Amino acid sequence: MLNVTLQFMVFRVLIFGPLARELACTSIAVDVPDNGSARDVNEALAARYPHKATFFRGARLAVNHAFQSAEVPLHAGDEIAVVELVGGG
Amino acid sequence: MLNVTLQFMVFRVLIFGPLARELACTSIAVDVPDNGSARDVNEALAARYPHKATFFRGARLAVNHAFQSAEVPLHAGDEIAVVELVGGG
Amino acid sequence: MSVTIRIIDGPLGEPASVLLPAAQFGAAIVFDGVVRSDEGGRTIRALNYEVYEPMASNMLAELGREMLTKHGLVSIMVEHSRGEVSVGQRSFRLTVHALHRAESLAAVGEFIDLMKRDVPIWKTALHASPPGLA
Amino acid sequence: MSVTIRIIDGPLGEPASVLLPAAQFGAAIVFDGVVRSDEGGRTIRALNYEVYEPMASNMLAELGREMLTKHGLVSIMVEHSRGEVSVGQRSFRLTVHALHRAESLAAVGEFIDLMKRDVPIWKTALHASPPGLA
Repeated sequence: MLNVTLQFMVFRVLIFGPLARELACTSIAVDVPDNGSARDVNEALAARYPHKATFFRGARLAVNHAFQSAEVPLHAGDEIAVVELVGGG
Repeated sequence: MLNVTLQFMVFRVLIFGPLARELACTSIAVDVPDNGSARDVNEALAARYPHKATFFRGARLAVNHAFQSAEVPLHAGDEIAVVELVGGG
Repeated sequence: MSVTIRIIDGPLGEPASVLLPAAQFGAAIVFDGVVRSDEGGRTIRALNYEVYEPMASNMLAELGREMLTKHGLVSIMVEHSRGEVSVGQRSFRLTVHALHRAESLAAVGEFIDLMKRDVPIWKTALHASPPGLA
Repeated sequence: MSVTIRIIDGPLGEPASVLLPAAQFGAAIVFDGVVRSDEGGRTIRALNYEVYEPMASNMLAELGREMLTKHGLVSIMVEHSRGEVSVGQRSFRLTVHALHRAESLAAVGEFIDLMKRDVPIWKTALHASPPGLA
């Protein structure tokens, strides 16, 4: 008998502005494999909203208040936000 | 016996700024033939100051407070100024 | 050389005089962004600004430092509203001091372009009448 | 749409609030030119501005109208000093209101370039010590 334990981290990804209004929420819960990266968050968001998959795959993520590359490894407790459709001023 | 009467207009050409300081005056008297044009003023100034002939031949002149082409005919009483080396702000 | 960032609840007030040592700069620009009554073709009464902090302030400061270095500025101050700002009121102000005008103008244009691209601030139009009734 | 030209004896004061109908503009720029202590490599105490009137005002107004039309501005105001302006004081102010920032910034840069090329205003450096003793 084979015992496989898959470990996941759960993140509540913050969303703002037009995106938050469109989805009628301000954060999206996603599961990411242990040792997952920012790219896994993009993929999880795309899977969660298939009609916006292209948008979420290309969406810029901030991790702990800074833009990060898709490869950056995530850790439990990281604050993740989708930073798209901005327009201050 | 041939009687030739040459008619001249006399203008006091206003100068300002670095040019006025260099020449230590604020206007230059020049003679221009009757029916003369702005170009004749440039030539007269060049003749008057041979060491600055190139400058005066190319200098922009204002006639009655507006830039004019070199061909514009002059009339007695016109106010003429050299508008070069400006630099407001 | 200084970078100042201020996030302000509601509309900005009048520009304050900035006290700087005399003769350090030859050009001072104050750029104000004002809420217009037309946004996306509809008449609005206000904009609501969402500001994701502290990332927004961090990035504004980073952009400010970048402009300071790149354009050799003397100082740069950024003020941005958070929350509701009515039509005709000011929501954004950029104050730049520089030795010469060229770099001050370049810095203002470039800063705003980068801000609108990268800084986590979102605006929502607030309409006079509920959507659907307009 | 308005063009205002003011020639002021001595340094300019603080920018005055410009009262315009609300919601007509999205961008307001106030550009101030300030006398710097170094002019042509020497330390100065002031600049003296010679203004050839009424040509200078006429041309500033003409340039203002040209910018207004070309960039679709809402208003443009030009203030320029005549006579002596000390280091650290303001000698020139351009206030532009426009619908969007791009045209306001373009108008400021272009106006100043054209002014420095064409408008009959000359400046003379006043040195702290007489020339030859510095």
